[in-house]
Amino acid sequence: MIRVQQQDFSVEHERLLLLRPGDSGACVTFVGHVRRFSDNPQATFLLQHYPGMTEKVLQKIEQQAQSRWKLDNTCIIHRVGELKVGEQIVFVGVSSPHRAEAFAACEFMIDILKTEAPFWKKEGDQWVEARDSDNKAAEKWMR
Amino acid sequence: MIRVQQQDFSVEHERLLLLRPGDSGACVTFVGHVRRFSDNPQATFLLQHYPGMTEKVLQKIEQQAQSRWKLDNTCIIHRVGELKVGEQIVFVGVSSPHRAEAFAACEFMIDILKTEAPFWKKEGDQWVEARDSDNKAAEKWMR
Amino acid sequence: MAGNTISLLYFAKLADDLGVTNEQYSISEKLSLGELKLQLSQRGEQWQDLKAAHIKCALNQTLCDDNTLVKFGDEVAFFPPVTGG
Amino acid sequence: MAGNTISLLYFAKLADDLGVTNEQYSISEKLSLGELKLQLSQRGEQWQDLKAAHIKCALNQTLCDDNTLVKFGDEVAFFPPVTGG
Repeated sequence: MIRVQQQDFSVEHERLLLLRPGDSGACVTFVGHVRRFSDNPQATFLLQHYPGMTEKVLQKIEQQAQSRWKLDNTCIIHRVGELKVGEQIVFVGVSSPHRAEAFAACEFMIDILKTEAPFWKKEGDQWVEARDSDNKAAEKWMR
Repeated sequence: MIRVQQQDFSVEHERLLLLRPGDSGACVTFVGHVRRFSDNPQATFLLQHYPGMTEKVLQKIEQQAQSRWKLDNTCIIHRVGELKVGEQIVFVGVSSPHRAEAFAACEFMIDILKTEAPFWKKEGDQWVEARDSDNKAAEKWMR
Repeated sequence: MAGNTISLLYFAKLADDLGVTNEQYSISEKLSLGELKLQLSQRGEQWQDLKAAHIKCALNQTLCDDNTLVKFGDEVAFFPPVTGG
Repeated sequence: MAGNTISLLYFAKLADDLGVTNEQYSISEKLSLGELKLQLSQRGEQWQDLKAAHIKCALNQTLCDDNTLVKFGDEVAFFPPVTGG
């Protein structure tokens, strides 16, 4: 399940939806938060995206994870619009029979999202520059 | 923070305690659940432990993770006693500035817990046998 | 007129620099994405950015390269490297 | 008596097989864990298990090997490979 939305989300609600009681032995979640980027507490943080393409890319990422590992359920939620420091930006959750698959799939999904999903962050007046460490993180899944 | 307890825990409560708003850009959690092990829905699942040693080992695992990666906070909670299918057994949570550290530390802590913390599972009449895949998972952190 | 136009979209810093987020653009016939970039880059100095290696292109919401053919009704997006998550 | 005893603990399947979870055990002087195992294994067939390679020992709640010395007042635990998490 993927969602792109302005409003906040409940991590616990989404996490519980992932579980198949009796089957899911493992549930791994990742939540990304807005970090402090300025001394000005009023500084705004903006997430722009490419509507339509975003959803396509997130769906593809989910399908790739599900075909690569034995998983019960997966979920990606990404917020857009104005956010404040500390707020939740993104949720990636995976349930699976065993933990190794859940960890791998969860990290895979956020790593690929970071380099392929058309979102762009603006901190105050500054568009955030892409980080080489994100490209390296994504590349490790291609080996 | 580590805890060994009979009662259930709130994942969301524990997760929120991990976050340092503005600093923590990433929060990764693992929750382990009781899988179905019998056709008998009344079958009991028991977790025995070695009181005292358990806490020592969990604290050492936390310290090792904190010295190995740059983390904001860590938490390990493990339940003991009788549990039902689907119930939460264990929580491992990590917050950190960046996600790679949070993923690595979270997986490290549960992998080492699985091979070093003195807990033993009994499914119905059967004590669960140690899995070689758990030893392999722990060994990958020694390389 | 709609019959021989394509939609152009620009995002993030690129949109700010060019001062436009979307437009309808007339083409006389099928052309490659590389040719389209060449045409647009002749609009002025800022538009040279479109040819920069780090600027990505999507045709109908799928990443593509300069050899891809663009035809009437297509949606072409230009954007800098993504930074979500 | 407490002055020359040690505490022995047994867990999980090992405790079930031996029919005991804990006991006070008298020793005449310091001995190695290997020597302690040898003494206990003479109690009967089931007790041979203590010498099995997969059975782990903890001295005062820290894993240790057969060379470790055990002294009055120590807590020695025997258990099978752990299976928590």
